[in-house]
Amino acid sequence: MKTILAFRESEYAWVHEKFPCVHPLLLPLCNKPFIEFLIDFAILAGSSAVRILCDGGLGEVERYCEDGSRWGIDLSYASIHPDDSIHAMLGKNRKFCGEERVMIVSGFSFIRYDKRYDYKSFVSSMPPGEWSTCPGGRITLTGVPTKAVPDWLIADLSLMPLDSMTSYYQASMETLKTGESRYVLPGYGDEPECAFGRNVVISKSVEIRKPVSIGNNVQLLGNAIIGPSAIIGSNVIIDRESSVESSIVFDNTYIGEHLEIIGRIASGNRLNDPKSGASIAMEDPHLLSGIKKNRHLRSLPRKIVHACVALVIIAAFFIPFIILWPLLKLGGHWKSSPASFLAERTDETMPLAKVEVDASGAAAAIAVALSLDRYFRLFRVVTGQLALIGSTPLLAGESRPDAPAYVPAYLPGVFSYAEAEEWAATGGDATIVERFHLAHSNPLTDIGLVIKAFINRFQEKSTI
Amino acid sequence: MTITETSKIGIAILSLYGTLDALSAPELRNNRSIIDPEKTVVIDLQQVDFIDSSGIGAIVSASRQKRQPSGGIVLACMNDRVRKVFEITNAQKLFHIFDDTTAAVDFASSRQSASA
Amino acid sequence: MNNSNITLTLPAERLFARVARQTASSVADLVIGDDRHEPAGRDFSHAFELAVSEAFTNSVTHARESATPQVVKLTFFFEQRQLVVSVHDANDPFTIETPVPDIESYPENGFGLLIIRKVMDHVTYRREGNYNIISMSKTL
Amino acid sequence: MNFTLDNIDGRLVGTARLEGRLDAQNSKPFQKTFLEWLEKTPLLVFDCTLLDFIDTSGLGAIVGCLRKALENKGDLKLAGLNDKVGMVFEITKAKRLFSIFASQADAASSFASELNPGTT
Repeated sequence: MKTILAFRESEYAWVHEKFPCVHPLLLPLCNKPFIEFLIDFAILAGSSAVRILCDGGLGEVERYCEDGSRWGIDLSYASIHPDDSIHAMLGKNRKFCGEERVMIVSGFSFIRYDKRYDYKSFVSSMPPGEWSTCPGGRITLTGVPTKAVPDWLIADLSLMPLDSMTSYYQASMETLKTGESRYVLPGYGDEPECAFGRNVVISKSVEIRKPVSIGNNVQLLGNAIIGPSAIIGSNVIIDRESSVESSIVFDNTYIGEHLEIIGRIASGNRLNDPKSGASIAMEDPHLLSGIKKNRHLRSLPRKIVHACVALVIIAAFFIPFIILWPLLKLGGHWKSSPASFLAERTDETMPLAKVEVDASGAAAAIAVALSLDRYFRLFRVVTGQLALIGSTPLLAGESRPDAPAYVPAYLPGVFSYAEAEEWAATGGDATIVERFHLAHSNPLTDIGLVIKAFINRFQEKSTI
Repeated sequence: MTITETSKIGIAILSLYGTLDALSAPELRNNRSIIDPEKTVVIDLQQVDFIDSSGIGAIVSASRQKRQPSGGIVLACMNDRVRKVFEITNAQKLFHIFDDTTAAVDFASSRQSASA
Repeated sequence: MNNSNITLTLPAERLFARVARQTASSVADLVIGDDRHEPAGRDFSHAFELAVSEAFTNSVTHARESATPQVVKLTFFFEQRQLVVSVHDANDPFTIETPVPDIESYPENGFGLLIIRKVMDHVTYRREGNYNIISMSKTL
Repeated sequence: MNFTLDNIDGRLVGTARLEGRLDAQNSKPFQKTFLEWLEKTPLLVFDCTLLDFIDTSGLGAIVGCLRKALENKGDLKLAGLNDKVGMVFEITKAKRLFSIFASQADAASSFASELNPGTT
């Protein structure tokens, strides 16, 4: 059997409008893109090949689904016209359909199925024609049945239109509640109604109330309350004292402190009310924001500001450096070893010496307090390879859970934003501070943060 | 590139072989069946191993030559490479695209008789 | 082919687009290695070939009439999983920020730079002296 | 911003119509203007029908206004929040601090109904 999944741009225009960052067919439903539910269903129904038809672009869908080998089927793509009937679609894909029975799922609608039923036998015994319909969607079969319908054969199935944010919200919540038993959902853990992705950092005081679904690289900070009925995507930060209940949070979203998200869909800096359809773009980074590479990060003015400040520091610390460095080097307290770090473009690496100053003795203590161990790196700011302040440079090849492959923002710096905050020394907390500043800082705040980092390092080291 | 032209129930079928680029595009542009505004043409792209923007441009302009731009040129048997370039340029929106030449000819002939 | 440069100087004529393209495709295949049999490898190679074809054709189309024959120079290099090609010509300066053509009006031209921008990861244009240099890269 | 005083059943209620945006740019001067209104009466209504946008500074300013009204033994009520502004109030928990009404008239008359009949 073969399956055709057919869509028209007009059916999912609302998704483009409300969630412009995601291709409508990849709209997340619970913790999986919408199209995957349909592919799963096609497979349960016994398809060996699936073709996705659309009158709009399918490039992103193709990049995500590729040739279907992930599911063990042949997946192909073709284009149709907005006014093509099912008959016309079959004509355009005559070779694909061949002599086999074809199931056509058309319309932007969600199939409520249950993986425990034997859809394969069902499909092969169904007469041709419409199987199930809903406003804007239908499942049709062509060809003749190959089996007689046994008396006992039943299969639970219904279609639900995804024609608005409201229906999308309902479908997501329904999938979250009935998900694991009915659908094929990714997620780890033995706990029912609780699906977690990789690398989820949960602070101690976080409260999680089932059912919840949480994606990869999610950070939940102190006293956050998640759920009941929270669907959280990947690369999400929920800041302190905030709660997310009966809500959907899309990938790459930052939810600020002390917020209460109840019955909402948050996508980047956009907050949506699925009931009224209202949608507001927050301009205020303290509320919601999209986590992505801050455009200022790579901007020339920022690089210039960083380079100038670096030059000032280089000049100011030249004398202590020129005195202390040879002294420490001779005494064997200054150890420098070559290493390779991930560059700003994370597919590149850069050589950068690792300096360790053995802080015994007054000279070494002063050197560390003045951050002289970072002195050489300042020159890299002038050449534009490093930021003055940014992320802690990551060693190339080091597998860290917060490695930039997972994180959309990474900017190696001489100082790290984490060092500018007292509370976030290492680990998950440091990452969150870095991510926050990488998303929100600008050249001017950077100068302030560099000074803070300096003072913090100074206080820390001079008290040892 | 070589163009093999056959005809079935009054529909011209142009089968293209090889590369459709800036060098070979004029050959398609100047083809008699392409220039004829009344003629419905099916272009079979199965054997096109490379197409670039000049090739897309030639097919789009062929369509503009026709009395009915949206139906005068019907495309058939796009391979993955060709389909990707159509997808990038969004030109697939302008055409009816079939995965089988016979089906494309059936469609073209129904179009032609409807407009005649 | 780490750290080695391949430079190709071709007459600015349409005929040579194929040489440019085949070189691009061979270089890409070399870099991909065994993955060229995988769909992702084939896509990489095709994208690279397409971009080089478009850039070369663009240079040829805008080549100036002059007594001395014009040339287009291509330089390929591979570094840190990134395949880079720069296309060098002596034409008038231009901008790569062209608008996306409106498909509904059946445009014949203007797809070239759109294709380049879509299939490559990074595209930069710079003017050095009397030369245009488009540099394009794609990460494996 | 326009400010009007109405006498509702013997109580002087001031209504300010907020317009456009209330954000970091204008929240300071707004708080100053508010003090002038507060001198006239501590019973105030912000009619937000024409308020399009509010951010954390704006929200902070309105909460500040409420605090001052309460200190003066009055109250500040909000009316006519559109969906967008309403959502900002909701997610920040600020909604709980205020009495919110659908219209300015409802808000203003609520001051009158709060009167204890025995004291006047």
